[in-house]
Amino acid sequence: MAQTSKDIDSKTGEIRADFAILDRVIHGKKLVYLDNAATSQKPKAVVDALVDYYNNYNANVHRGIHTMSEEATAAYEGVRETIKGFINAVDTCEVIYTRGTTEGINLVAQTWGRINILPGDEIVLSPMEHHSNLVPWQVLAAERDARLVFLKLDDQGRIDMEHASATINAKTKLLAISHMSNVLGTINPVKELAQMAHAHGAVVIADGAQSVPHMACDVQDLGVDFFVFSFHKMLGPTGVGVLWGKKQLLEAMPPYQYGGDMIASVQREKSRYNQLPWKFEAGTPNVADVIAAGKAIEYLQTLGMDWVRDHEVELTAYAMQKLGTLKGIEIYGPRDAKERGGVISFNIKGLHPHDLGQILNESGIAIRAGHHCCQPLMKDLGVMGTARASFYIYNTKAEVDVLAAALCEADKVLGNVALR
Amino acid sequence: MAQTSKDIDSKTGEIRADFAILDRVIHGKKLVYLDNAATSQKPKAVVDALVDYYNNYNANVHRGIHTMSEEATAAYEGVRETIKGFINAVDTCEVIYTRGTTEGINLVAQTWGRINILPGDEIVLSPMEHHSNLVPWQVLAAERDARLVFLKLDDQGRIDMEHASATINAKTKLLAISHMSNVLGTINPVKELAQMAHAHGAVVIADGAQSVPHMACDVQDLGVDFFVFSFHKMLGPTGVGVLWGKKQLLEAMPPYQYGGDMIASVQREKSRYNQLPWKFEAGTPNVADVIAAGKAIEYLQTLGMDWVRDHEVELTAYAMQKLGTLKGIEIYGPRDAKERGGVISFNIKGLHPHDLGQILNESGIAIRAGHHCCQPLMKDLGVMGTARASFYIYNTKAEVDVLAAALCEADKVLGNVALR
Amino acid sequence: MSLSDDLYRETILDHYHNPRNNGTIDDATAKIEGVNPLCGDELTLYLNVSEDGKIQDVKLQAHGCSINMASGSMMSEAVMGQSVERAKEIIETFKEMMLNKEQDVPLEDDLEDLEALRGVKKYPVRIKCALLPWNTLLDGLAEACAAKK
Amino acid sequence: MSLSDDLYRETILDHYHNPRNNGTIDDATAKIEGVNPLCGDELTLYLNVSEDGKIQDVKLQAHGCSINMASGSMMSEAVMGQSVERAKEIIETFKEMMLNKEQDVPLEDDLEDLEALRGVKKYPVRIKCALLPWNTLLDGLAEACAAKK
Ligand SMILES: Cc1ncc(COP(=O)(O)O)c(C=O)c1O
Ligand SMILES: Cc1ncc(COP(=O)(O)O)c(C=O)c1O
Repeated sequence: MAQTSKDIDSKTGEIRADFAILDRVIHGKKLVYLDNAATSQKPKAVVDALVDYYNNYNANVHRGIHTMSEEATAAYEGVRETIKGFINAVDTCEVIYTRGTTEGINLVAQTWGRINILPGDEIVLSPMEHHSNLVPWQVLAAERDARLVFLKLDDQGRIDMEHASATINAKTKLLAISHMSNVLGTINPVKELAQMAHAHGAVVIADGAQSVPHMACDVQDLGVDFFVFSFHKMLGPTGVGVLWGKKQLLEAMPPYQYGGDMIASVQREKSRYNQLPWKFEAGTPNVADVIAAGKAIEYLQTLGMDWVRDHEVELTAYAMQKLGTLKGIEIYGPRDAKERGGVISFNIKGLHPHDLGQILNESGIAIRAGHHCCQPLMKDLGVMGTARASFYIYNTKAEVDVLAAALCEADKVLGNVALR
Repeated sequence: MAQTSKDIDSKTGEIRADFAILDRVIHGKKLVYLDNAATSQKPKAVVDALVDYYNNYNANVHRGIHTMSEEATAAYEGVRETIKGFINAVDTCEVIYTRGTTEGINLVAQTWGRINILPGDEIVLSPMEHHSNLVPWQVLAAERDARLVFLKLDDQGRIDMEHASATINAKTKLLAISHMSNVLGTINPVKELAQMAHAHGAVVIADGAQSVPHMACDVQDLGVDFFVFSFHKMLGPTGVGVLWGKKQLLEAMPPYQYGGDMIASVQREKSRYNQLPWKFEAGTPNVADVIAAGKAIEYLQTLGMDWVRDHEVELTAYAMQKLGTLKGIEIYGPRDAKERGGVISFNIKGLHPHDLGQILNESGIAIRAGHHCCQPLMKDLGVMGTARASFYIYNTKAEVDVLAAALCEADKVLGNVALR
Repeated sequence: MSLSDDLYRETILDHYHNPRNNGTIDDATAKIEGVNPLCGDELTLYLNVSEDGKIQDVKLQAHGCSINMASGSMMSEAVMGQSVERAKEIIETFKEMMLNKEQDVPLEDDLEDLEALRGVKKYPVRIKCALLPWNTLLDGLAEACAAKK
Repeated sequence: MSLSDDLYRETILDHYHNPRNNGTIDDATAKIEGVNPLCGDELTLYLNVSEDGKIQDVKLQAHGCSINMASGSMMSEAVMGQSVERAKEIIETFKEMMLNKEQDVPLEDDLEDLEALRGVKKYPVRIKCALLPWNTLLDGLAEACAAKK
């Protein structure tokens, strides 16, 4: 499994050829795209799948009897098989297409949650949750008179497991936890936490928005009840994602949206609903993007998720070491690259992340600056925001070097002293 | 505004060149695509917009400070201007992006509806509503102890306005009505109905899924409060649509989904929400498809919606006349092409729509067969389903001829006597 | 192969235009409705099952396409007079014939008439039409057996 | 033009590193918080408005980027001692300078110092950073005037 850095670099070279956008020039500099935690770039195979669909067999699915509708339906439903294999689901009917992670979580909150969360119940969250895995639970808790309870982090942004085992208790009805933090990079011990929660009869939803793109994820091994992710962060198109859930739970849930395709029969006054997974997919679905998402998974499967992970661990370790030498820099999250994903959030004394982002952009480097949809975590860290560089399969050590050099430049532009 | 048939045919020839899929061959025959009410085909400009986005400026929107994120945000938000102009909205903040018509209606039902529909209230619907504009109201009515009340149709599938003016009364809280029927083709007098509803203080939602693609729609002139449509039926990509609503109503509504982008500030226990339109757009949006949808509108604007409508009226009149000569055929909906859209639903005595659809497919003709997500209407018509041919800008009279010839053939294949 | 060879063979059209065992049973042991949610095809199946588990009578009232009607008509002939057990075997065999993607499942000699429906397998959307009567029968047998106890 | 010419001019960096009127006012006529929801920048603005409608004192506590901080600092200098009416005019002028897409809006001579922020207009994302203090001031003036009544 361990490759030499040479291997990785030559493979990365091949990969880069599949991403036309990486040739883009920004302010006269070659694009260095380090905003992958926000959204990834898309390989030729994914873009081609869209063009192929629209130019050759675009049709509405399920209800059509003509050839193109059959082809579109087969391709659209076939991707469920691909996803099932990718995350090791038990059955394709557990794979629900959504717009993305956010919609998946809202679906669970508004269907499973409204029925199962009762007054006095506790919903346990980590303090590093993305707004998407926090605000829906705030609203549900307020509606159902339940309480949000937060886990604790250590000084490297890892969950304090002793505190967790006391916090997850008989009152816990739901554990909502990100598999990988989009700020700290922390990979949370979801499996252990899920065991704790299950021991008390609670249900577990894991937010896989940052983990599924970057490491092998097995829903059965993780032992969670619901799992959500977005394709746009994993080489796929915008506008499509997955809610995976245990069949038994999904079956007991009411539908989320109502309309075409999710019904079994409709009368004027009442209707019967379709079986899984269509019960949760009202209206004409995002056919083209689902089909293209299938190609994104196939691309990752060809690389192998172990390769993806190894590549990012190596890149992250290199970047942490390189950036760590800059004066006045603070890097958040676990210090060991093996405990984290390829997301590096940092601040440089006296340099506001916005200014950093702007100045790096002048060198063609795309990073993100701000609260990363994690305002409560920013508060815990005692900062207004952070700068964040995040990696993917096409990034190289050379790009990390460009980043480090540009950070020194930024310090000069802003008349700061930190790096001098 | 009136063109000769020659004009229309030469323009249609030019248009067809923009749709690569129309060269497709099915069972050795050139594709005749007559399933446009289900979904339309996409011109080169729309497909190119997707490729351009993914190959040149794919980035997450709103929160990014780097060039590509700025470009993506500008393009994504710019489409709101285009839509505002297209439907004559008052303000871009009234234009909410959705997955499609179905999601738009569910959004209104679950936010506006849950607050405003009270026990005993009446929701008035037409009997021709698509399941998407029926089932959400059934569920809401059950939840809120309200009642669904149905308008009446005459023998040409037009709303009985006298009955309507008695049915829409002080108890009416909502009128939910399709602008154009996807089965009968009927163009409903939404403006007059909205006036009746408003006279009693009711709110009006119009389903523009079939009208917006095919005729000029002006939300201010129609005088409705909410208006919904899907881009996939109007040359745009799958997975994106619009909810337009009056600002005042939208502002008073709670959000629909919670998460990133829809918040103003988040604390552990509670959050404040963003302003319109983002309040209703939680999570990473379907950026690519929104941008491509903008190109679809521009394509239609270049043709001119009056041209589109004229073309379809001419084609529909021709088809009704041609198909009308077949023995044993029954065509539903208004007899005058000027009163209807380019949707022709029919049955032929002794020939089940499924069998028809299958046999036409053998001649490369794509039509739809079934209940078209209008089961209650099927029941009113006393049929299990219908066959449906539906037209768009690229269809020709020659294609109508192919359809008519294939219908006679079908009759032979099925050993039926109706057409003999 | 043409559409007429696959789907619209003479046997099928004959059963479609003249469905066998079309009607109702007044004192049915079981009466079951089947629906195909996507196309709206409907079917009511009546069963008379004797004390010793024989299908004494089966009747159908169907509103569907040619494949759906013909399949129901042929099914009624295939199971009429059979034991519940044997009927279940026949259903199993037929479903296998329709659904097995890997290989062509052969029919026993006494089910030869069903051969005419084999061509439906090539048309994925229509398989549901062919299966509706059989799945409804399966429900009906379960109900009939439950009723006996 | 480079980034340093547009955004990070010396005047701006000077205000950023040494913000004027930084602090709080104990008995403020109005105290208003401003937030930029997308980047999380925060700002608290304190105002003392006299009976006859003069801004006697203005103080800011800001946590933001260079543009945000510099804009707030320059603003405080521009409106200090001005009448509420004149302050509103200045806000209007500044917003016009930032937001007018058609043309370059000139500044009156006495507002010359604000010229340094004109370059921000080229960076759409940063316009919000520059405007936050000004919008907050607008809210503050409304509150101060309401409090007086
Ligand atoms: C009249 C009408 N309303 C609503 C819909 C639902 O639109 P969508 O499936 O794009 O949500 C359709 C089309 O399917 C329709 O024809
Ligand atoms: C950890 C995490 N959860 C949830 C989300 C929300 O995903 P989306 O915006 O695709 O719905 C994101 C990314 O934005 C994320 O990083």
